[in-house]
Amino acid sequence: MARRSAIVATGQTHHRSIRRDVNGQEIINEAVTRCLEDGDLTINDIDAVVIGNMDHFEGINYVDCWSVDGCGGFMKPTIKLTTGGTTGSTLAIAGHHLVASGAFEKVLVIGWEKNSESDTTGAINTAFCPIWDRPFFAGAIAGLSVTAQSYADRFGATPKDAARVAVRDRRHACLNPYAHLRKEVTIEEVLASPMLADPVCLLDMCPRTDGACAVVYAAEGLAEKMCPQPAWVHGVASRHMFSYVSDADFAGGSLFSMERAAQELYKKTGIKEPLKEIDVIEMYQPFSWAGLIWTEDMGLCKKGEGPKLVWDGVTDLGGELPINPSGGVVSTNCIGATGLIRAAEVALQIQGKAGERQVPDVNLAIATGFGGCLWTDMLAYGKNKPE
Amino acid sequence: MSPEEKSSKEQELQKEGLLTIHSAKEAEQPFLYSVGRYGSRFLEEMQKNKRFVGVRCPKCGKVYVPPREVCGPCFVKMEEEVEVGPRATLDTFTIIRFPYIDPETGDLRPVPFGYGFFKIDGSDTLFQHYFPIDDESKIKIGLKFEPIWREERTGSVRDIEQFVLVEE
Amino acid sequence: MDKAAIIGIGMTKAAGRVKEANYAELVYPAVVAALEDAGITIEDIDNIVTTSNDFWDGRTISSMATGDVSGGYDRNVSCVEGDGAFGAFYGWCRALSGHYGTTLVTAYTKGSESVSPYITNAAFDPIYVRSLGLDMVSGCALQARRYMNRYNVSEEQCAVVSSKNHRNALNNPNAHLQLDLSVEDVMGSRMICEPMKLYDCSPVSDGAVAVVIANEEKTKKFGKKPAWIKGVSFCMDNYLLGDRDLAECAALEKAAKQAYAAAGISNPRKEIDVAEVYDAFSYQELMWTEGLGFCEKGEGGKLAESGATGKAGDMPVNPSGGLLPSHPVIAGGLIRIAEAVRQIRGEAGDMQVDKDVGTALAHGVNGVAGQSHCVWILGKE
Amino acid sequence: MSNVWDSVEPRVLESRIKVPYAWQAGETASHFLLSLKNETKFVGKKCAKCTKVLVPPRKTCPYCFVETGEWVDVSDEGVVETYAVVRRDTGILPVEPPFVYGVIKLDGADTGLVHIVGEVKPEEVKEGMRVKAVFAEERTGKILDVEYFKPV
Repeated sequence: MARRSAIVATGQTHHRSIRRDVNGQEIINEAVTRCLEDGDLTINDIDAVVIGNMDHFEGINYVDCWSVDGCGGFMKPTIKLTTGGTTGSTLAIAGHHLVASGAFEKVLVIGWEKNSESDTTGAINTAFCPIWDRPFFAGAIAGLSVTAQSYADRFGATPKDAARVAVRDRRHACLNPYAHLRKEVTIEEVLASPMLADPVCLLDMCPRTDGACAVVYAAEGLAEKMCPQPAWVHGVASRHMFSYVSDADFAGGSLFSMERAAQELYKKTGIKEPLKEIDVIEMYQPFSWAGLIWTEDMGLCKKGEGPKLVWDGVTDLGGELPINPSGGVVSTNCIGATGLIRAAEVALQIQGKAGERQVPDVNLAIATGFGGCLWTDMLAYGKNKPE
Repeated sequence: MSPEEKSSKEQELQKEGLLTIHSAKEAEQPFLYSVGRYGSRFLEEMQKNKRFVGVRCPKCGKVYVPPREVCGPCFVKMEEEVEVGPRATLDTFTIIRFPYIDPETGDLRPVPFGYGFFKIDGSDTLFQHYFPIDDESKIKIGLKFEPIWREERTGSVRDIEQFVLVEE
Repeated sequence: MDKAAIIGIGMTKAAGRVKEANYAELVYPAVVAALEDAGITIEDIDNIVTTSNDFWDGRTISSMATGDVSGGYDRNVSCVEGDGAFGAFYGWCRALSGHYGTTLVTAYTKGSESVSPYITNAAFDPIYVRSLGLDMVSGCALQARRYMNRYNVSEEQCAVVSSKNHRNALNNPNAHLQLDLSVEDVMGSRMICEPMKLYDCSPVSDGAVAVVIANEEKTKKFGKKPAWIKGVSFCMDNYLLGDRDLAECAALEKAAKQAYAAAGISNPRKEIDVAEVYDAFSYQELMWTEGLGFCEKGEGGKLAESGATGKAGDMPVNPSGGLLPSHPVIAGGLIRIAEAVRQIRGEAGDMQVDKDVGTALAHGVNGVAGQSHCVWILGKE
Repeated sequence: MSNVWDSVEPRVLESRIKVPYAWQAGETASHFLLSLKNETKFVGKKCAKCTKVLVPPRKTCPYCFVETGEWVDVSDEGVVETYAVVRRDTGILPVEPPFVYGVIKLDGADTGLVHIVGEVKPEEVKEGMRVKAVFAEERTGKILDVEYFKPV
């Protein structure tokens, strides 16, 4: 019984660099409780729980089983999904499929991470092939920096162009009470911050965060009754196309998986002119440079024109197509939650509940996920029930 | 934070009623990762003959280095061995300047180091390795590099010390 | 739920150590076999669910290793972490979500690459439990003792299960251990963690499995020999062992009840013709047969002793041998599904049970001491 | 054509994952562990809804999914609910085998605590046996601040 589904409730923690007052299960519970409150629900209303994180950040095996006290999965169907950085978006896609299939009416989806509990780069390195990749790789920062280097080489984009993206997202974050880093920065400050891996500086990069996010998906027929404005799923697409870091063709820095996912998503949802038709994007953009490159890969502008799009203010709050009104990933990155926060944030935008970071009249919004071996997930949500 | 600072910080927090549970210092999970037949052949050729071998996809013609069994895009088994390199073109690179824990040792990895993706001549995939950074200004995408082999080779990617610029 | 079926299965021979293959090379033959079995090519697959576990694989984002060999390049793909039966559940949902028609589900573990107590110790709470050194074996031994004490189940009754399943495995060319074990052999094996002896415990194996799940339309198009999915349910109990009544399997009872309701089964003992259950330890098959309603609570031992769960019995359980002789951890539940499919098709060779199989049950478990259970009912019609 | 890949001696990379972890216990577990450390005392949390006393304590009741209420002191004595005798050395054990794990329900608690049962021959441990906590001399705020439980 293929049917439509929508996000009807969202909740997230106030994200911080370290939450000593709560353990893992308790930080999960905080997001779940807020989500249920948002939807005026109790745990008894929930048919199934989907949870995810990246195991080696906290060193807990069978996290679904461990999480019960916090996630509310006691005597319920509970399942875990993990795909690295894309975990959160993978979860958002799973929540939709579980409802769309007819298996469940209401599904609670949870992404979380306590990145303070390990060395983020050390743990990320374990994701990669121990024989070919792991001896050299230096985590996400390395993988992203080489992408930026390649892009800069091909199109002449500069660190200053990238810094403009960091400035945008960090300004947006000041409007989001949940964001981890809430401090405006200047282009000069970004450029003067310590070099992590050329050409990427500290303020170009996402932080590591303790946080959790939860959303509830409901089936059509029910969703309309549960909240005044459900955020309807219009389409989903995933491309997890590489198994080794060295498979990536960095030529030009383009994110091939995003090009392919965007093509599929636009085809499925009938989007022909993304810049005009999409009202807001929450992009899993883990560093500033991606805010240049991936706008191109999403087809918002031509190759090499990302910097112009950003400098023209098109992607600022108040611009034609705001990107990351929440402050995005450079302001908050609790990795297993990050992709789901993108989905929750666009749901808030569609519901008109985004407070100071609200974009006016959001009809169609995109959430993306990034992670793994340069992988992409994309989800389209809309105000109206899809055809 | 130094271990002393860390410990005094934790005593402070204990007074506030907040504990941190640490994994044992020596805690580790041992693994015996199988290299697989294709990868083993590559390591053997490096170790014995200082030679790079790859495998060519019978469908799309792409040459994979290191070799592997299946071409992902074509979903076919590959068998044709191809000798490649040893010279390589720098496809992209960075210089890692931030310290992080090497998950294999549990210790901080020394920085900075040059980290490059090399397209070995004749191959269509990239090969990661180190390069020297005594003169950073010389490093450019598209330049030719070659491997420096270790005298004592054990059958690991570390049998190559690093890739160095070919002085034309 | 709309109709869907399993239209293809593929398995590797499980072994103690497949040294010549990395993860990808282990999984690829299973995928090729499943596609061939379904009579389709990778082009007919429109989405993929891989199943893996970051700890067993020794890498976080374990799904990376087997993406290409599962046909994941440029296709919609996802990854469930946990037992393969749970991965297949998500694959089934995707096939019915309206987005896709055919899901390829893969699962594997190379137990030989890690040290299992280290891996399963990480399943225990790092704040309250982990430093005590528990692992899957000792955690399950606490459950075994509780269950055996409450219901007067004897070690001999557990040994009956182990002997039966090891001997069943002699008919299964894919099984890891091929041992002709008597009850006395099991009883005489060395004590690992009382009350469990060596042959009360499954080995940790290397193995891979793949299945193709299709919606009704695609099943009709491709499915030469579909096993229809009649009902699937899963359920999770509490986490800390001290929070649970370890002598009972409430989560399994609930999952079974829901799966039976979906499949229209009111008397499982009569209506289910064969069951493949997750017997990582011998006591578990007894507990699970009770939880699945094949007998009354506490009667699992007597059921096994009566011979009813034998290949020729009226309620055959694990004719493939189950996990006791062959346990590639994460693949365990998905192999149970694949074996149930073979029984339904009548293609189980020497493992084929004596009675006609119209309805088969398969079962997977996540976590320590059966914390989370997944129950599948498959049918010929 | 003979296949070069099949004739090769397969290699194995001996490696390890050695990422250090620092788990934040949070307010609830910290209070429990600090009570062990500073006062050699067990405390539990009582669920406001089902009134079960949870030891070890949780911020949320695992049964009712509501925030638990008051702290209650529980006894350092209790009953062995189930047990297992470890005979095989797994490399991660805190004491030499053979030894006994038990799930112990402390007097005043409604849930069991997993721990070690010591000062007893393994074959003499029985379900229902009464045991009492033996505290470590040096305590740092961890579950092994209780060395083991011994028969009363």
